[in-house]
Amino acid sequence: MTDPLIWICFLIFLPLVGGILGYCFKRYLQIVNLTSVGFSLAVAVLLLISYTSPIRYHWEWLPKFHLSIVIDQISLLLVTLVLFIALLVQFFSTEYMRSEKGIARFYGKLGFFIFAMLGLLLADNLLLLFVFWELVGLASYLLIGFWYYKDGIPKAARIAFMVNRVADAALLSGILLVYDQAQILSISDLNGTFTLLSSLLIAFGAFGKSAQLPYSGWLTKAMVGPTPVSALIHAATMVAAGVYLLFRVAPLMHEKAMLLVAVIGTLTAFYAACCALVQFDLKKVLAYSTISQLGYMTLGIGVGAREASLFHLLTHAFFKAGLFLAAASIIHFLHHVSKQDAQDMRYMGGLRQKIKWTYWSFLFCGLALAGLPLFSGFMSKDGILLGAWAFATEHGGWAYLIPDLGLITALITAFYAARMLLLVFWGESRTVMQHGFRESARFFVPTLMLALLSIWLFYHWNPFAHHAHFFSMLGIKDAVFAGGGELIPFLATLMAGVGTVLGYAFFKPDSTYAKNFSILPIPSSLGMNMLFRGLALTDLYAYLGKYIYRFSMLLAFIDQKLINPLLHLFAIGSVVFSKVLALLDRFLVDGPVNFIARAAAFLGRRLAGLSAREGQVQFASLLVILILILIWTFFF
Amino acid sequence: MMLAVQGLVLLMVVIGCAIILLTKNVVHAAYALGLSLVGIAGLYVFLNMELLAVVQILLYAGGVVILLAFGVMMTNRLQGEQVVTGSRSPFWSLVIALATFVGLVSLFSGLEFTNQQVNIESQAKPSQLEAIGVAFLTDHLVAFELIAFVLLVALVGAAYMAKIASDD
Amino acid sequence: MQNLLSWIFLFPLAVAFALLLIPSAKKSLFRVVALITLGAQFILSIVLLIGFDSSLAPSSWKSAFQYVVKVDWINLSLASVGNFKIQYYIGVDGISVLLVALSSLVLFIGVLSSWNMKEKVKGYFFLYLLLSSSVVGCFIALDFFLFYLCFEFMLLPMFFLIGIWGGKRRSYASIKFFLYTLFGSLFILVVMIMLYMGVQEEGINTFSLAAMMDGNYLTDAVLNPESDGYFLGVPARSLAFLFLLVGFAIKLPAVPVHTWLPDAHVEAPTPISVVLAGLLLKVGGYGLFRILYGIFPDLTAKYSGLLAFFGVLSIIYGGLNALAQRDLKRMVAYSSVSHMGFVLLGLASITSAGIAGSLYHMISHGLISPALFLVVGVIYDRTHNRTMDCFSGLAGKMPVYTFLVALFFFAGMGLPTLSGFIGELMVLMGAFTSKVLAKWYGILAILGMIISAAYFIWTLQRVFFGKYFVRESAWEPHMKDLSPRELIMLIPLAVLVVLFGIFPTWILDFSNETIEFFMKHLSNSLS
Amino acid sequence: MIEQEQSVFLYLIAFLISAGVYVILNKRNLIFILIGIELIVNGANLLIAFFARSESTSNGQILAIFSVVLTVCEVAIALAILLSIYRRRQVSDLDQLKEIGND
Amino acid sequence: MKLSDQLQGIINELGAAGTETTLMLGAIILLVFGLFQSKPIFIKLLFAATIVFGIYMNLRPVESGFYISTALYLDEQLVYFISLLLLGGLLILLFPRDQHSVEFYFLVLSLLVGCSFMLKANSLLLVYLSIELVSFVSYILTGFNFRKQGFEAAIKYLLFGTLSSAVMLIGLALIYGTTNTFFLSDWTFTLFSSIGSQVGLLFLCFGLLFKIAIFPFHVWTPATYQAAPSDAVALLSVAPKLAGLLLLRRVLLACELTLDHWVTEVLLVLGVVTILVGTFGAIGQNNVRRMISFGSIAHSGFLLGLILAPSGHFDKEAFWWYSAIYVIMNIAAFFIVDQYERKGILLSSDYFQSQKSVWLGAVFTLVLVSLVGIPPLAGFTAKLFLFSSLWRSYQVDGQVLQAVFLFSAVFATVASLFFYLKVPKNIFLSPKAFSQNGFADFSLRSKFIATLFAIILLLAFFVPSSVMNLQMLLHNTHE
Repeated sequence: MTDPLIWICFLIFLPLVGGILGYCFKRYLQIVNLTSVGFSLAVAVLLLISYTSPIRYHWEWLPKFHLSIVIDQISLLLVTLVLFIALLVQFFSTEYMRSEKGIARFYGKLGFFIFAMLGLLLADNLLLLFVFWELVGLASYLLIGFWYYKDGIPKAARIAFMVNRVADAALLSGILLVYDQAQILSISDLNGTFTLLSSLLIAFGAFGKSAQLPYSGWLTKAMVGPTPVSALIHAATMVAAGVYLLFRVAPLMHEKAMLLVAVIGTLTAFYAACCALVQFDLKKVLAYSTISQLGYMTLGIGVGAREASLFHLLTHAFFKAGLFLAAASIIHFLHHVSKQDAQDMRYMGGLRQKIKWTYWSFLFCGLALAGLPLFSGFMSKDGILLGAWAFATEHGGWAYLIPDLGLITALITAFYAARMLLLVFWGESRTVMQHGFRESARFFVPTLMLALLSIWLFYHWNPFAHHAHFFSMLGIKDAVFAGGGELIPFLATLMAGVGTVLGYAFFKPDSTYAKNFSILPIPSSLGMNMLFRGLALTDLYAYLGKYIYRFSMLLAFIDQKLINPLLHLFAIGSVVFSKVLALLDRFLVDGPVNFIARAAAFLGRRLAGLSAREGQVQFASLLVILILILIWTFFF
Repeated sequence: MMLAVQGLVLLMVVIGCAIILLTKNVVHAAYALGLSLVGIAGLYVFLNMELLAVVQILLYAGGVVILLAFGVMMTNRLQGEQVVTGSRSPFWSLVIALATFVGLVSLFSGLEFTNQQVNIESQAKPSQLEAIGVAFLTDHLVAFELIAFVLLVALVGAAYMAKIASDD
Repeated sequence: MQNLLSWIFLFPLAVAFALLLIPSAKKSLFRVVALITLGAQFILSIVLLIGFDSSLAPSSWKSAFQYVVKVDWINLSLASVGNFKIQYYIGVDGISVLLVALSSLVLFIGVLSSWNMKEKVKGYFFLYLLLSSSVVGCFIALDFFLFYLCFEFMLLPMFFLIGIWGGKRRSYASIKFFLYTLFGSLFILVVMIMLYMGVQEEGINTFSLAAMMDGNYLTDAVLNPESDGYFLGVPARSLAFLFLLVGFAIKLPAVPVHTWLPDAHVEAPTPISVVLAGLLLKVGGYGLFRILYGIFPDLTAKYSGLLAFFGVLSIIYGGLNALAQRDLKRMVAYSSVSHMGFVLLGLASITSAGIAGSLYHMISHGLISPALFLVVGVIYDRTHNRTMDCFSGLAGKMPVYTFLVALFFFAGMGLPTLSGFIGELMVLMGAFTSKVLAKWYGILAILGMIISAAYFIWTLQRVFFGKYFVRESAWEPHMKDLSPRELIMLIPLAVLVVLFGIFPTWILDFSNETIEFFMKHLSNSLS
Repeated sequence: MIEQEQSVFLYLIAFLISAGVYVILNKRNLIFILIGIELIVNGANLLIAFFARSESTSNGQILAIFSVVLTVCEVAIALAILLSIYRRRQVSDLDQLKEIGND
Repeated sequence: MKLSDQLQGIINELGAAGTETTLMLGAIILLVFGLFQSKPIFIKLLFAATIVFGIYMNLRPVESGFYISTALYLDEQLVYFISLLLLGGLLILLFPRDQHSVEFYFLVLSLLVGCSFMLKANSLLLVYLSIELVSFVSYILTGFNFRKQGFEAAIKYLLFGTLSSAVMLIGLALIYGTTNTFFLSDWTFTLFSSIGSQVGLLFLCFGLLFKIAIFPFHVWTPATYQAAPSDAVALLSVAPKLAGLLLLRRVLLACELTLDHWVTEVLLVLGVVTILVGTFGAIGQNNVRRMISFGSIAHSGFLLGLILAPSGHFDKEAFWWYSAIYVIMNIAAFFIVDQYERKGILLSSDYFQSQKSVWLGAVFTLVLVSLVGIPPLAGFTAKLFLFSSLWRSYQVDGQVLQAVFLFSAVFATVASLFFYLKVPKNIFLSPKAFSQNGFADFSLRSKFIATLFAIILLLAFFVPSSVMNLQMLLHNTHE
């Protein structure tokens, strides 16, 4: 191995450099970008293949504070994944974004995102991880807000960013608490257990990026961005960052915090699956399904099946990216042929014939999502459920709810996957097509590649094998198989199968639902409506934001009307005092008399019947004499 | 006899003051002041300070009262107005004056006199004038020089002011 | 070389008086002269930085400074007070050398920003150069009297610069500024006298800050830490500490006494806002470093809770207020309040990370806030309006401008790889690892980071994104992207903000040894 | 006798001074006020004389004499000013003088 | 002792009153000269020559001690102060005058005579006499512009002053009667053990406080300063004040009062109240002269604080500094105010009319800022010395009132910014545009003189030893 720095540079900086160069030389935009990412990918693959031992590099960043980067097998694997999907997405975008004005900007931002994501994966130091964590968030913000001039988009980007920011704050607090506890932040050097507080804060930081409850609302908002971006960032890579972080720190986390992680993961998986069930917007369905799948991964880490989660991360990245790219194709197609609101499933239907390649890839990926055997999704989900089962048997009692809910979610997942598939591709088209359309190879080649990667064979020859096999195949030694018997694979298959069948029964082209689908209103019953709005989380954020804003208005009011005057009390007091003195001054030397003299004058009028005018020297003399008398009485 | 004269002189002072206190007429007040001042001069005599008494009569009773009378004439009389003045707040003035009186009396009653045992005979020194004259040129030479200058200043100032006043 | 500091300090002053000789009619000459002067000052301060030996590990404050010039200035014999000795005593250590460099940069950019000044140019540049000298003087003075002189002398030029060239309510704002600062500085004056009466150097009462920091107290001095002096029944040292705290907190400004700042900023012309935010606030922070912590190290632990409380209060209160503002400049002003809270918090932590973080934050805020005021100035120049509601979607019309605005906004909210992050991070590291502070302070301060993101991002959304719109059609022809002059001002700041965000050691290396010694100084007197 | 004489003297002095105070406070005419002040000065003079009666040196007497002389000067100046005022304003009541002040 | 020896001794010591004699003679010559020759330049020259000669006489080396039958006291410090006052008298020649009446210069010289006798007086008689002389001259000078306002102020001043001097006379009588002494030099602390003597002392102090313009004896100040001619005010605001302060200092020193004696406590409290009244009284004023006069009341309070130091800790140098700077600042301020008044600008709200005359405005600002006490102007050094001295006093004595004094002084310094800034605010920051038609710029001469004052104030800050060495300088010119 030569100097690791060179590899790191290649790995991390090349995409960024590509993005910037592309922005500067717009003529060679695509070539530069694709080449740089491709080259980077090649390096990653090379490194992965020739992997012997972790490469570690560290440098002093702040005085007496070192940052470190570790290239080990897992990070390399994920780096490869990210670069691969990124390459596909970039390729896809060459067509998809072709007519956009800001395509150079788009590629620049994308390059920046890839850079940040790679950094995040390679960072060994929690603080460095946080740095890239934030950068990834920024990139996400920038990409969501790509169409900044359109109504609503900047706002959605802001919400996504702010929700992430809140989580980041928790993460930073957690990291700094760890720093206070251990004096180091390098994950590979850390040992022992974090305190509960810091574990919780880190967990809540991770939830943010991985869109777990209560943060999950931002991911649906993020769907306003360009769809390839959604494929890369909001399906495959960035949202997995939280899971990745949890994966890295899981051995150090406090036990109770892990329990919470498991519970939150389960709940998120379940709720998001339910939400996905009632959506009309294709991207929203995918978004909720992403949330749900991330919930699975979180669950897996929580119950201790962290390798399984990582495996699910891997497989999910492929099939979900595939789904998104396919969705992008659909949207592009619809947009092209009808200029309709291109994301609403109520305008789709019957696309099977129109865009065949897309259909097939969508189908494969969808089945992987549904968790049917022979597809990657099944393998990884199986591992997680196995882990959960083992966890439940260990803890007993209520802990069984976790695998149970996981299984139910699997059913729902299959159900909505079927719904999506059927409503989009089967039956009759619900839109009038005005223009002809030919599928572009630039669209379906990447999609198809991802779809192929959802087939079991790429991971293990045995379709029922789970993550342990895959990892041991890669030579990752410490992957531990969490035993759970044969019950779980069976139940999982059953659930997925039942879900699919039920889905078909419900949403087959001639079912009542499918027939009325095009005029289906937004569900009005409270429960369904809440599901449709994703538990109204975004409204919750909005309320929160509104009240914070109101509070800030109140503070500003206080600042203007209260603090300012309070501090001006000095000024006002002295002005008042000076006015009093000025009045006194008048009594003394100039004009009207002061209180005593006025009283005297009044009495004088009464007694003498004359109009008494005010005195000046008199008053002064009076004052002197009064003071003499006062001094007199005071001292003697 | 001595006591009777003393009482008379005291009465002069008090009556003069009383008139000043009670009258509204400025001219009357000026004359009453003259009466008081002459009475005070008499008191000086009793204290064996003849020079002071003379100065008092000459300058004060003579000078000040006449000046005041002139002042009254020149200001109020010119218009043919009444030479009376209003009072402002007799009650409060009285209260404060009484307080002053009480304060001064209590102050005086607390005084310790360092020279109490001096007998009356020693007061009757004949060479008082001479002693004062010597003091003017020795102990108080500077003061003597200065008061001459002060008089000059007062003269020049008053005259100039009056001149300017009557010029326009 | 030895007189380099004096050149940096006094050259603008000399030029200022030379300016008076130029007839007022030659308007464009003044700015050229000012530019050359401050450019020279900037170059000299770069030379200063290069020549600065950052590896010098001092053993006492007396030996901690470089480029020292120590000349007797005033030597009066006052019978009862003793010899009244004031020295022209200047020098820099790792803390001040950075602030000097920052000052000369910001002042230089300030001249560029006042390039289009049209009214009363002569007076303007005269006052501006005076201000330059006194700001630099504050950072290099090692004699308390000299420091106080510069500290106070900033007021007059500033008063007029805001008052004559300011906005509508300028007279109110300038007087408020003047009064507040004078109020605070008189507290400092009292402490200065107390110290002067108690500290000796070579047997003579002295104003030397180094001697004060080294603690050369007279044995019977009220302020001698060993003698437990009382003043009006209050421990004298505590009282002096609190006086200084009030004095510098007003300048900083910390929250309950911050209200002069928004007004001063809103009314001041752009270049003056730049200098005000970039440098004058730092003088307050520097005072906390050098004087409050330098001279009263034994009390820092006792009052760290207080400092941290006001620091956190400033962070959150300032942030929330910024959120509520509609005027861009006001928002930036309140964000300054919020940021300065971090300086307080970092100092309160009494850890080397926290203290270095405070310093770093001052430097980085010294780059970011001028930039923010400059970008607000850009829009104000074009439209004479700064209300957020009047604009929307500027990104389309002015992409470069928007890019820079976004960069500085992100720097302001403490995004990693930009300099604002490092300062905040180090302060937070300090706050979290502090032995004297509860963890809540750090966590609350992190809440402040959320708030800062909220108002910056929201502003970005409202003003720069969305559909293009400006309220008055008359502005339309002016809505052009940045001119070369504006680019020359902004790009160096942007580059530095990024560089310092990535390579913090470039700055921290200068001050490492000093801060080490500072910490030793603190911990010695605390134990 | 001496005791009695002393106390009578002191009562008289107190009376003169408080009478002066009363006049100053109560009357409005400028000349009246001057008269009041004269009463106080006379009280003070009498006090000096009283103290000086038994002293071997003549310091007290000289002080009293000087004070008389100075009072005369004072009155002269006062009347000159009064005259000037009267020439211009035709008033001699203090209350009617209120030209100066803060406006 | 034989009379002839005594006279011989007096003749030998007559030089101790040389300055005053010179001034008096000069005054009389001036008066006589004025009968024949009334060209202003001659009068001015004669006036200046008298003062210069007075200074020359004054600065002959002296030994501190009592002269001329112990009527006068002299030491080096007093001599310098007398020179300072005389210099102040010389400075009023810079003021433009409309009427060059001989009497004015005669009166100014008389005032200086009175002040220098106040400084030197040792016998009660001379104390009384010199104060009265100063008072008489002040009354007359107040009315010396022969306007209604002037007479009005003069008569008020006179009535109030006469009353104060009557009170002081009672005080002198009480002291004389109870201590049986006639010279300050005979006083000891034990003499002042009786209540009568202490009250007498207080009454005597009241007479002096009237001259210094300390609350509640300050009431004459605003009216007088407002109505009197500028040059007269410039002198009246410094000379009697400093003379009164130094005399008060000597009185307190003579009777050896400690700081916790009730008389000193009363004085301290009055000092604090004066500072506050002066400062806050000024805030409400619109007329610039009244404003500055209130400011000078506050300055009286500050100076009183310097005087009331614990025994043995009187800060002579600090007092000298403050006085010297105060003289320059005040004369400069009234000079500039006079320039504005000649353009018809009396009220601070009218100062915006002069917004084009930047130069004088800037100089005025410097002078005012010096009055506030902000570096880099000499007023700051004065304040610094004041605060140092107060702190020192507090440290020595632990007297709480000293601390209160210190804080009110600091507080008043801030508050004084309020009103002193009004003028620059109106000149420079006023939004009102003023048509420049009809507003001619100030004469070069007035600008030059004002600038000179400002430069002195700046120089005195940067080279403070210059003020200290002024003493030495004056000394050396003699030899």
